[in-house]
Amino acid sequence: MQHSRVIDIVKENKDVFTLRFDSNLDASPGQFLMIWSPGGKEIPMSLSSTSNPTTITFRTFGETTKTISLLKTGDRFYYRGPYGNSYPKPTGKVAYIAGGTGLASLNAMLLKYQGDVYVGARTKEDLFLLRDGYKITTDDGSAGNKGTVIDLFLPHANEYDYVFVCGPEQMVKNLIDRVDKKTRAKIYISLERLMKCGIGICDSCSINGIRVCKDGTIFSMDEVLKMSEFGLYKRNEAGKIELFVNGKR
Amino acid sequence: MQHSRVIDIVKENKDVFTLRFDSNLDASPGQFLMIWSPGGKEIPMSLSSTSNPTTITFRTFGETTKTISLLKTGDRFYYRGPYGNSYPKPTGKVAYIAGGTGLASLNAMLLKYQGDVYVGARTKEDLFLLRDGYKITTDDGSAGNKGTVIDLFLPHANEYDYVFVCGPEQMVKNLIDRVDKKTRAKIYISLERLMKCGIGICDSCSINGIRVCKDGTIFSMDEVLKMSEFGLYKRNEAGKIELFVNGKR
Amino acid sequence: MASISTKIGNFSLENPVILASGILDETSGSILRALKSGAGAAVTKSIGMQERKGYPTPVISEIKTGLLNAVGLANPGIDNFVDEYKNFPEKKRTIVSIFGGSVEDFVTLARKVEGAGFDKVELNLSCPHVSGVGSEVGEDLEMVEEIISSIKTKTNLQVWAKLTPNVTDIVALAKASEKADAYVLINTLRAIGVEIYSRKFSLSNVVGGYSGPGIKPVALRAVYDVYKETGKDIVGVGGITTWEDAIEFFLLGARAVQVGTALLYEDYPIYNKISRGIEGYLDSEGFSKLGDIVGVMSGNAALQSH
Amino acid sequence: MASISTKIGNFSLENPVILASGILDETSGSILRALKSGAGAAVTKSIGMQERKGYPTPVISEIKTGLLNAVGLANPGIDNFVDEYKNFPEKKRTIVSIFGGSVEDFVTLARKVEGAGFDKVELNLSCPHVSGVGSEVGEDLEMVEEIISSIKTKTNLQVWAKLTPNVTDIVALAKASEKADAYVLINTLRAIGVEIYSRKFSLSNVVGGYSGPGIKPVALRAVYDVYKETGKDIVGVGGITTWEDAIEFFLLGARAVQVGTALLYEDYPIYNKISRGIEGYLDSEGFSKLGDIVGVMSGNAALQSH
Ligand SMILES: Cc1cc2nc3c(=O)[nH]c(=O)nc-3n(C[C@H](O)[C@H](O)[C@H](O)COP(=O)(O)OP(=O)(O)OC[C@H]3O[C@@H](n4cnc5c(N)ncnc54)[C@H](O)[C@@H]3O)c2cc1C
Ligand SMILES: Cc1cc2nc3c(=O)[nH]c(=O)nc-3n(C[C@H](O)[C@H](O)[C@H](O)COP(=O)(O)OP(=O)(O)OC[C@H]3O[C@@H](n4cnc5c(N)ncnc54)[C@H](O)[C@@H]3O)c2cc1C
Ligand SMILES: Cc1cc2nc3c(=O)[nH]c(=O)nc-3n(C[C@H](O)[C@H](O)[C@H](O)COP(=O)(O)O)c2cc1C
Ligand SMILES: Cc1cc2nc3c(=O)[nH]c(=O)nc-3n(C[C@H](O)[C@H](O)[C@H](O)COP(=O)(O)O)c2cc1C
Ligand code: FES
Ligand code: FES
Repeated sequence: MQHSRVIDIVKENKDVFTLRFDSNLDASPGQFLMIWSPGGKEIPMSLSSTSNPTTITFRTFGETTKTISLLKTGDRFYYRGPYGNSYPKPTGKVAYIAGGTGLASLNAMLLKYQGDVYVGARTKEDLFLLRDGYKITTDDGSAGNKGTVIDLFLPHANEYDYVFVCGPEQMVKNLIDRVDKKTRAKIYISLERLMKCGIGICDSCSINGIRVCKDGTIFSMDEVLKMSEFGLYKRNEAGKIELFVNGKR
Repeated sequence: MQHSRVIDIVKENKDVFTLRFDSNLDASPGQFLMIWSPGGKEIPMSLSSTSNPTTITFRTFGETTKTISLLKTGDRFYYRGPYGNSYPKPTGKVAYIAGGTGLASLNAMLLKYQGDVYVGARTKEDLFLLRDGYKITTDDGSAGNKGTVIDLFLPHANEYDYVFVCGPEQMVKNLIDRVDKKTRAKIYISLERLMKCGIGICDSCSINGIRVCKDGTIFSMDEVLKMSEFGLYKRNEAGKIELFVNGKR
Repeated sequence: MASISTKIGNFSLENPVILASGILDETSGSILRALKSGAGAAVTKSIGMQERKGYPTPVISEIKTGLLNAVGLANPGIDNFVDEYKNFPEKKRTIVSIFGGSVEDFVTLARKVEGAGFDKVELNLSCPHVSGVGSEVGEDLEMVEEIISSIKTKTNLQVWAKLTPNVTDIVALAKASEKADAYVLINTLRAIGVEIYSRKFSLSNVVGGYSGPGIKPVALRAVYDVYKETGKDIVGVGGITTWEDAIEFFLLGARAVQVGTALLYEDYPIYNKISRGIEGYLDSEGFSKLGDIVGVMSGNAALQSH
Repeated sequence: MASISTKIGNFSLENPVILASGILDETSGSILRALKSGAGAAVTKSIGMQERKGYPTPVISEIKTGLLNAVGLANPGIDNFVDEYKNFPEKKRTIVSIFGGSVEDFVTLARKVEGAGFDKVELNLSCPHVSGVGSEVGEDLEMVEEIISSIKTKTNLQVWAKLTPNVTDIVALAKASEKADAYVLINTLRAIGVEIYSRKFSLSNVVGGYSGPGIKPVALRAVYDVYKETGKDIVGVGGITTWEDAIEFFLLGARAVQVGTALLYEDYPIYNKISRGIEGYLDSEGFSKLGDIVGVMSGNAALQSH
């Protein structure tokens, strides 16, 4: 386990925080850390900036993210990594599609490669890390368009050379079900699954024998299309198959 | 344990052999190997040539040296090392003083740095690795001068800038007892003690807390003079002190 | 080219390199991937009676000489397992690892495994970090004996007994497991990891199992001791990361090896790498088949014939 | 600067880094050198009743994760030992390790050690590769108990009991050794090394003791288990090569550490390196003395006061 010192924590919205820490990590956009709250759990977290100072941006879900959000400047921040592959280097016209905290991971790319950013959130209060020009949708219409980010994006799919996607599995499923499979856009998707080890040996993150943590987390759309389990079911901490709400086996 | 292939074995005299083996050892003159006869013992052996093909030159004392002397071209030759320090690089006029198989270790130096060679042996038949110009003594006068190699050398001590010595402990003791301590010659001595590990952890080769295998095997005369145990007693395999025949405690 | 096929009990394998239990074998997809990548066979993660989440993270900790883990026997439970493997195409090359807290548990599990169409079980008598099962059962010689003889009487399964090295006398354990078709040696060493800056344990469960290169010398000793005393079929496991490591196990008496932690270092190509290495060794040393080197250093030739 | 002095039983040490038995301590000259190089104390090679040559070479084998050895308790015998140490100036900082095959042996050895002017013995109840002594004695709980109580009754020596990790239950061993002033945890793991080209064992004795980095996780577990159950003074040993390693042992309950195999990697400067590292850690973590961190991870604060 490594550790760095917290530089500061910025509150992005009601429950999203960005933690800057002093490290000399050699990481690329798309990679993640296993971060640790000593005495508590270890959880996966994407880097939202891979240059120094490195950052993570997270929503406080449970124990661990809450504990981490309470760290103060100078406190120790524990992690291991970086793990996973990274987004390929884009050329031409680029789009980013972010759902929920998926923007955290894409943000690290955005700091290096410009592009059109499509952001989806439940409500206005859930938005964070926004910059001018981002195309926004909310489920309730409290900011930007009302609807899903996929609806907003799809009509423009063919305008892009590279598309980078990070968000909830159902959002991604929605995209890959509907997008024209012959689109000229090269679509890369960062997947998220329950992770225990982060280093490719425990099998808890695997989809059809593909490990999200080590073979991914970033896959081309073609790779995702081959995963018959994708969008249908995931595994709980026991490795038991659990259907997504609107999934069927 | 490493191994190399035997290139050939040359019989130097009635019981001394030179084994050439194909290795890419990065060794310097004065260093030794722990050589192994599989299923048998492991024993220390100086390199008699440190360039490729590397060689060892040894007298067949017991089981292990006998077994090794029976190896054939192409057989595997097992060893670990090289271990120990090496002779310093000489300048000016150089002398070598060899007693018994001590010439093996000095031979590796002689291949790199010329000098006057003083060789002592019991009888003519014990001589080996001789070249033109070597100054020879034998105990029985059957070759060269009759007497000890130290007697032959001492009158010339002051002619040399560097003197390298390898031979039985009593020969070395004889030299350092009698040589003018103020001689301008820098005298370096390769010591030999019972060795079990060769890597400085078992303590079986130690003289006054100095490990022959790791702090040596090569010491300056000043270092040897500080070893109160030198020439007086050595240790057996149990670590028990055993006086040299004419030593006193 | 020398043959590297082998036989454990009545199970013939084309190659002797097997995926160890608990590493990349929680999902049927990963088992298939291991087999496709060149594993001769695969052992599943240990399956128990009930669904078990295992311990909270951190459940693994990488150290210089290997890996500490206390996953805590996370598993979906036998019924969910059977469900997932209904149409699984590689049942003959898959050994189902099971763990339980009683003879009845083990028998029930074994029957369900057999009912699901598998023909081999590995008994986890050795997990060092979950109470009431694993090595706590595995150290009770009478219970071990009863578990194995019950399974052998009540099913037609091949039974592999995986033993713990965390005992004074592994040979006594092996003798109690005599009715098994093969021994699997060894499971992890009981161990602890410490984080000095947070002053917390590396694993949420405090005590974990130690695997990887650092345990190989202990595993070799276990294989040697047990083979010498019993001459039975042994699957060697513990710290194998290279084909040279595998050869060491064969020379002492193992007929096959399992590889776990090394996947962390070399990933799926390791199976072929080790298999090709074994072939190369046999060829260059002048042996025509793997069996020629099994146990040659353990001086138990009479027992080697198969 | 934080204080790194410590106390084991009634023995106060200026620094807690001790030379382990069997490594560079066969000769009095080397013991002195270790102490001069910065070791807080030194343990001698284990001494028995009679002169013993030990096993033929090879007696050591370097492996990736540490060292295998089967030196075979080579030692000059107690009388030659006493003779060599007649005028030895550091008797108070030297702990004499002794081994024997019976209670009488141990008592005789202890008396001779005391007669020679030493005041501490370490009992080798744990050497894993010599029959009739070492761990064969150390696994016999009643004998261990009798050895220790006899020495404690018949001498005024401080007694350190060095235990073997090669058992099912090291806590039971510790409890049998309760009358000792301190535990030394652990001795080497029983292990084997194989040379695949010659198909011979790495050590002439076949079975040897495994030391160095690879055994640290097992040693930490032993210290943790024994400290939690007994709260007694513990000297941690096994795989310590850095000051960070030493801190791990302190946090779990060790009051001092021994360093053996690491001499192979770092030689004599290691003592100062580890001592300075411990000081640096205490300073930067805001502790004023070593005692402040001893056992803090083992939740046994009541037992920590000394
Ligand atoms: C590769 C990877 C990268 C990630 N990157 C980020 C990131 O950059 N920013 C970020 O905020 N999160 C990210 N996550 C998700 C993050 O790991 C989880 O939010 C975190 O594990 C929650 O931990 P916790 O201990 O706070 O909550 P827990 O105590 O574990 O859970 C609290 C509640 O939240 C629910 N919950 C936990 N995780 C999720 C989730 N992912 N989605 C919905 N509900 C959840 C649980 O079911 C539970 O009910 C990433 C996950 C992965 C696999
Ligand atoms: C650093 C070092 C370098 C060495 N280099 C060489 C070398 O280049 N050439 C060489 O021939 N030897 C060399 N030796 C000595 C060599 O190691 C021994 O001759 C060898 O150990 C004998 O092994 P063995 O198994 O054949 O004999 P053993 O079976 O061990 O002994 C047979 C008999 O020979 C006696 N004996 C063993 N060694 C010696 C000795 N050194 N002197 C006198 N009697 C002995 C034994 O006491 C015994 O009676 C070196 C020793 C050291 C420490
Ligand atoms: C993460 C992990 C999980 C494991 N889970 C199990 C298990 O469920 N059942 C079991 O019998 N062994 C389990 N083991 C032990 C391995 O099967 C194997 O015996 C051990 O790791 C030694 O082999 P290795 O050094 O090749 O990993 C596990 C090991 C690891 C590292
Ligand atoms: C070469 C060698 C010889 C040893 N001899 C002894 C011995 O005589 N008595 C003893 O109690 N322990 C002996 N040990 C064990 C060490 O004292 C120590 O317990 C063990 O090596 C673990 O510590 P380390 O990893 O720091 O070496 C020996 C260890 C080695 C490597
Ligand atoms: S999280 Fe363990 S394999 Fe991916
Ligand atoms: S031979 Fe072991 S210390 Fe020199």
